[in-house]
Amino acid sequence: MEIMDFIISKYNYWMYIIIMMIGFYAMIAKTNLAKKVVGMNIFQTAIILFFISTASKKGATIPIIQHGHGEAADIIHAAQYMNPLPHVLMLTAIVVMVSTFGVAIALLIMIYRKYNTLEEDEILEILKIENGR
Amino acid sequence: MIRDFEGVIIKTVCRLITPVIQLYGLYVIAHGHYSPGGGFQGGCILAASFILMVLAYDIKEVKKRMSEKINTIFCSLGVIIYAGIGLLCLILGANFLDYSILHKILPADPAHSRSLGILGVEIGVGFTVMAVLVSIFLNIASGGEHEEGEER
Amino acid sequence: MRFLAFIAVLLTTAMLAYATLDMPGWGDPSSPASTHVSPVYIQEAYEKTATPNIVTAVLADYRSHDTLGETVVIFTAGVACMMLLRRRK
Amino acid sequence: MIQHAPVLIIIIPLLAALMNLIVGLWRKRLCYLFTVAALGTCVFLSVAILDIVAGHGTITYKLGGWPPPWGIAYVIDHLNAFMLVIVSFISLVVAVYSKVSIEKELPEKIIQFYTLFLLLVTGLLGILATGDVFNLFVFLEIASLAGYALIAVGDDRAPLASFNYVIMGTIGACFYLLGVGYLYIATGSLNMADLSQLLPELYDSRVVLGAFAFLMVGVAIKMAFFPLHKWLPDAYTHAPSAVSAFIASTMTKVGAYVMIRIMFTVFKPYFSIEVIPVTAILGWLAVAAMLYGCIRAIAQTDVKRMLSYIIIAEVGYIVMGVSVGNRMGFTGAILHILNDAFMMACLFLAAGAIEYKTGTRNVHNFSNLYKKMPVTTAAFTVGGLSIVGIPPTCGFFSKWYLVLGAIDSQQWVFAGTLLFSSLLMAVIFFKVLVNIYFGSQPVSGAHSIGGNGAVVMDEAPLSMLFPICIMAVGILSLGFFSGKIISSVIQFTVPGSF
Repeated sequence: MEIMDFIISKYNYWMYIIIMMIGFYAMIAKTNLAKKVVGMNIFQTAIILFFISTASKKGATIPIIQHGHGEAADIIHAAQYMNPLPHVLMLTAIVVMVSTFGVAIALLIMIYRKYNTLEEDEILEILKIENGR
Repeated sequence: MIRDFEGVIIKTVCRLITPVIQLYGLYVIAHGHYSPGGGFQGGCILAASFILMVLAYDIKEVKKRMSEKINTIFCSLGVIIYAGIGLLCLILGANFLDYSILHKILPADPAHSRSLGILGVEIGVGFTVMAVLVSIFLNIASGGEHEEGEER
Repeated sequence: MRFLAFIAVLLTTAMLAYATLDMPGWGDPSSPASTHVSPVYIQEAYEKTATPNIVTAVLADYRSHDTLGETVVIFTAGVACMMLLRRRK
Repeated sequence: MIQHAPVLIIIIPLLAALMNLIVGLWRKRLCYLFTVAALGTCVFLSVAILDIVAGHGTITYKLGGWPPPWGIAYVIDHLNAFMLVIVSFISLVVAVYSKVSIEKELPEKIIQFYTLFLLLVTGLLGILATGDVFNLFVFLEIASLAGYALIAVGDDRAPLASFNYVIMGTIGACFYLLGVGYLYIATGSLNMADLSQLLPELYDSRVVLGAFAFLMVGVAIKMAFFPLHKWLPDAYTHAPSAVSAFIASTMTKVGAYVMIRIMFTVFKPYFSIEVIPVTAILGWLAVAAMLYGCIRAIAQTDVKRMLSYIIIAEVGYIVMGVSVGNRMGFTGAILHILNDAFMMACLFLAAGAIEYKTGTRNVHNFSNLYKKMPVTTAAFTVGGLSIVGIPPTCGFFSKWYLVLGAIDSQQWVFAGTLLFSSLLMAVIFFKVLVNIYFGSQPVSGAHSIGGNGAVVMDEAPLSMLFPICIMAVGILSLGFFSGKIISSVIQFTVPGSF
């Protein structure tokens, strides 16, 4: 049963590794540029999942303190609430992800205007012909 | 694309729902202290209302309500509010972004002036996120030409 | 190319998985991440910032410089898209 | 007010960027003035910071007034302060230079160009000033995003080159973020000083090992270290000339700074040198980088692409100096960061001015160019000689220290490769210089208006010429003052255990 406990306590990391590697493979192996961008998104999302999974504590609730109106809160135990820091970091990372995605899409539009295709090998063909001239 | 009678339904629903979405966006920004939410989330919701209008009407119609100049100013304004609050703290004598010093000019104790400072920067973040997401959407959707739809 | 990519992916996976073996289990309340810095946020945040939502308090006060950076990142993306795509006729 | 200098140096270019966008709607010309004024202030502040650090030691600036492991702190020691001066000074020089070239290359995008340029500077300065690993990631992304966009507005091929840079750069940033995540899981902290105290107990943990590996790979991608350099030549070749001058001279150096910071501040030197043999691996890769960069550079005809390959070799030099793990080598590496920033800026600025006037980047078309552009070609010559390592220029001194460092630690192959690659660089540059001064073909471009085949002197405009001259004079004077720079700043940056 120890092995089961081990797997249960670690499987979240392994799941995110699988998702991340799907994205990573798409980024470096796919020849369609749009698919690369999609892979980039998957990769970053997996990192976000990973960070969020480190925030959890068994038996804890979301990090919003129970409070009355205007009164001080009761004594707060750190074990009652989840770790807020990974959430904060990931809010920042989500924004970074959105921004990178926007710029990448803008670049894709520029590339499409120029070559009328998003397939990397076709673009390389066109470049070869240009170089030959 | 859209036939006329469908257009009428979509436009009417959009007209009805847009103010509600915007109000909800403002609520999410302002209520970030007490519930999940905050500047980025609220800004996204506000931007969604404009994007809905682009989908239901067209780009020209939206640009009549929020011109490119205004949008550009909003982009900067949000970050200026954020950095400005930081600089205000610096001028009042504390470190950059140390909101507790704001109790000198606000009617609140240091803890509550921190709370108000947080609200201030969240509003700044909301402005920037809204304006930037709308601007990115318009640029990407129209390939940078902003010419969809006819002049009215 | 595909083959090289596959090798790279396998290597990365191996490295990532190898490192997970020493990680604290999921939801472990005694992991370093839950005991070193974060308890102070949970205990102090409401008292010092009068904000019940600790995520907001940490986001916009304790680590407010990160959030300033975040806002600048999205501003940069906006200006970048404007510069790359906007054409006037 | 001066105690707030560490944060003001980030905020002033940021505010100038924001104002640029608003003011630009109304008056385009003010953008240039704003940019130059803001960057001038930055140079002043960075010198003031260096002065304070040299006098009083490390500055810690608590943002938001929160004590470090909980809040974010800026920690500025000799290394940071030194790098801040380099980056802000070069940004000012390139900003002055950019006026004419940008008006020619991007007439419709001046406002956005200056906004993004200032944001790029903000990002780089933020990376240098911060003492928090996650904050560093945020600023890294600001700098990278601005860099992607600025590169993409270059010539025809630029969008594709920039897209490849986006993909590679994002992989690098993601790996860095993963490394930060692993460190966070292992220790629960994000502050560099705090991490360096917590980590020694965990040096046998697999999580820390993984974190170190991912941080290193991520940074290596960002600084274009040898097997991960693929994006660099294309990106730097096709960018607008002012942009490639700035990015080429500072971006890779900031990457090298981050690598040094991780190896010797976040982790203790004995971890990077003894616990796992990362310095040995880096050293051999650096050897490969030097040879690869030089050999590929020989074959290039496009001057900017040639210089881009040389950057790969220069990154190899810096990493080699760090990896030999002794005082001499480290001093050489830090001095080479400074010198290389100046040399690359000088060469790229000169190449940009030549392209501005003759419309060509092909070195075969440079014959007899000295008749047409004497000052620019003189600056190009100084830069080239410095890269080769001819004594009065600064390049000689850093290579001298690097060779001494390699010999000190008995790494004969490193020393030999360094000398051999200098020889290869000599071949590269003498080929170009001979063509410039003794070329057989007539001068190309819009010329020979003077009748009788005599070439009229047709220099670049003064706003371009002045920065180029500053850089060339800088290279020579850095050579003269290198002893003083080492004794007053660089010797304090060497980690204590060396």
